[in-house]
Amino acid sequence: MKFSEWNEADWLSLQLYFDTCILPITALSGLEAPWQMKHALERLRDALDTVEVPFKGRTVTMPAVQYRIADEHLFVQQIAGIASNCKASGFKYVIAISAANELLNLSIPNVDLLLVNPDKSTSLKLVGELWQKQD
Amino acid sequence: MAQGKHSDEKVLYVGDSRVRQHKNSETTPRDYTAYPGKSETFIPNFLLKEWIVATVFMVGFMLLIISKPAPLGETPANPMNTDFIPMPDWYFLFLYQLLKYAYTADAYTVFGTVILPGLLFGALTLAPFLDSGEERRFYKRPIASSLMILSLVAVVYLTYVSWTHYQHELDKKNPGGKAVQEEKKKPEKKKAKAVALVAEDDPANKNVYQKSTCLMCHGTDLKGMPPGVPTLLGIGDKYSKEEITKIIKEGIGTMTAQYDANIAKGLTDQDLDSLAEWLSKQKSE
Amino acid sequence: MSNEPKKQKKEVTRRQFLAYTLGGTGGFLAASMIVPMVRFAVDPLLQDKGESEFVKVIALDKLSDEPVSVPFKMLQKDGWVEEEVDLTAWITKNASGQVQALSPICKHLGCTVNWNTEKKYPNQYFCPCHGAHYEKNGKNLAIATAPLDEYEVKIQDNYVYLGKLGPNTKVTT
Amino acid sequence: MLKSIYNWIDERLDITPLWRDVADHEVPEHVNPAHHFSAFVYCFGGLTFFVTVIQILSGMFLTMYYVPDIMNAHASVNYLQNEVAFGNIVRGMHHFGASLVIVMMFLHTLRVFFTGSYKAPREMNWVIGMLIFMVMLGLGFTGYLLPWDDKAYFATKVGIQIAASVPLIGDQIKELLQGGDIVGAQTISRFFAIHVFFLPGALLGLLGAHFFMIRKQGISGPL
Repeated sequence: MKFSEWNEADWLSLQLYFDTCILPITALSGLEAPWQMKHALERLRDALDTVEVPFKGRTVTMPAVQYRIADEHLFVQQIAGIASNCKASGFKYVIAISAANELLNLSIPNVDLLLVNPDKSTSLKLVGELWQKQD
Repeated sequence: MAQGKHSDEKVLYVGDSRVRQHKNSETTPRDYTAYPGKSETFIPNFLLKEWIVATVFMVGFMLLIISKPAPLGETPANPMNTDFIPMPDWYFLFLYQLLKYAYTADAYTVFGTVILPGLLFGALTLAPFLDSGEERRFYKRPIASSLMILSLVAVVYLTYVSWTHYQHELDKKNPGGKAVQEEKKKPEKKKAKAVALVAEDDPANKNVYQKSTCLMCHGTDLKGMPPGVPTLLGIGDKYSKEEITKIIKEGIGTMTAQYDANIAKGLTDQDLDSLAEWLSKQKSE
Repeated sequence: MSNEPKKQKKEVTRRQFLAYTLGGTGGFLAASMIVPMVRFAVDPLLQDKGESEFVKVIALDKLSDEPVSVPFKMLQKDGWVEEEVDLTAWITKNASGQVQALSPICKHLGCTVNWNTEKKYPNQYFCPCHGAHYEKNGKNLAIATAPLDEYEVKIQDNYVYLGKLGPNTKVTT
Repeated sequence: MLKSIYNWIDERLDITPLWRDVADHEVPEHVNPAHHFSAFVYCFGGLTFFVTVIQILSGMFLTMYYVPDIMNAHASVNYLQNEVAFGNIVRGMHHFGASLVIVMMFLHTLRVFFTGSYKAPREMNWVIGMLIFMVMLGLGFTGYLLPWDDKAYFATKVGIQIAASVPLIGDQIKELLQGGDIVGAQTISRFFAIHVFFLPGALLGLLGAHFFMIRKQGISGPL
């Protein structure tokens, strides 16, 4: 479910079922032309759909991290910080999803699974494995 | 007296005493025999003549409706649309035009909106009391008739001026007017038949196209963003493999050369060749 | 001798003739007004219903006893409100040729169930989110409180057509 | 069959005099186009009524599909005109009928004026006629907004601005017509109510009076 679909009462009663948080990363540099930004967001939405739809009952999608600071190391630290806060707030797993190919082989601490431009079958397999491994 | 139920005589009602029995009150029409000539009963004779006129009208009316569809704007009202020329319906044009003259605008608008129209409609409504003479023939009632003719001419003139001014403004806004609008509308009408993505799980698509720079503009599903960025679906109908390779190398129209950008991204010549091959297969079956 | 039949012919009086023509013109006027309006009003009855509700999805011979996941687009048209929805269905055809199309939406919290992906529950639908699992006909076995929903099925010249989504009909809880 | 039913009712309610009185009254020769064709001008009143009947009928049927709110108004008109069978015919009847009823009424007014038929004893009938004229213009004005496309919106905006320029009560009129401070959701539902209930109600009342007086006072004599 998306963060915007929750109210306090539902969250208190169903929180234990929703133990996975999805952190979308648009990773825009700001150099792109407006229509390219629109296009990047559309590709991010397609990537998110591969996880959000099949796992609607266990994942909560957070607002996206839109821009990427140039320094990669700092950027990774920023994402790791957000991920650890998500875990502190009650989520067991954090899945980061992006459509920017530059993040392909990044490893980010506190993020259990990083998916870049995933298609349906890979998402299904990887998320399934993630949950089975630690269930 | 009450009638037996089954007597076939018509039921006669007791007159209601409160209703004054008026024998021939003066308002009943004088028998038209007072006007010599051939009067005829209303139904069926005269009504038939009226309905014949109505039939002629009806045929014309239906022809008009069948030939001209009722106009409807393309989109719902857009209050922000500032360059739309507002025009009231045709029968209010004379009132609208009246406001555009020196002594009926700004300081004097009250003349244009209240006093003059008020006079016009007021006089018209009170006509029988203003022109209360016996005489009915219009040429024998010069004041009333001339006033009416004058206001008729004025109304027609105002409507005409307003309409031509509107047409003039329309032409100024988009020269060529109707003809241009028709052209603009025509191409969109025949929407391209939706062409399906061919060989979606072909390896060339998986590991070449998804990583190439083409993705940035033409999108993961090759739909692109018409009209600026063309769709690649059905591109095989337009270009052969060689032409596609040439376009990747040299670009076309607003698209710049993509060859070196893709090489920089780690794609090899062989990848680009298989990509061109795959794109040339994108045909609308 | 030849004028005998003429006399019997009923004479149409002038009044009758006028009455008939009056009826005729009146009829024409009324008809040309009312007919388009009545046709306009009864249009929902006469609108070709068929195609809007059922969607051709898959060939009958492609189905087997093993459930197949079939994606399809359903155009939901309600007057001028149109919505094209991307859906999928798990379709099985049992031995006697009966076709059942189940919705993959788990009845617990809405995840998408998959067929036979869990070693512990072979030949069953399994929901990756919280472990709910269902039998082949959609009967709920754990976590979920209701069986999987089912699409109306119509077979026409050996193609499967799917219609409205509704509660499961095959499961008798 | 019909005759026997009619007789059955007639015996009980004696309805024959009602329509017999209308049916049998003599129509003078000077209004009869068969005698001298210049008398066709006397048909405008009847034609106006005929087009009014068309307007009322087509209007009623249009309300089966039309939705008077700003989100759906244009979509519903677009739907009924293009998707529903004969939709464009019925809307065409209403749209062109509106203009034609104004034209016919105008010609009828001119005929009555130039033949001096408003002279005593028919003054009241003329005044009622003018009220009908204004009601018709009101119907035209409120009806024009309902399709809620650009043309309709801006025409109404202009119309209301003109109404607002009336001194003293101008702003109240504008507020009353708009149902708020802009031409928006309130305006369209208010105009719909005026167009479909209030003005037609007034129109039927006035037409009733108009016909009653014509029947009572008869057509004015020849010139």
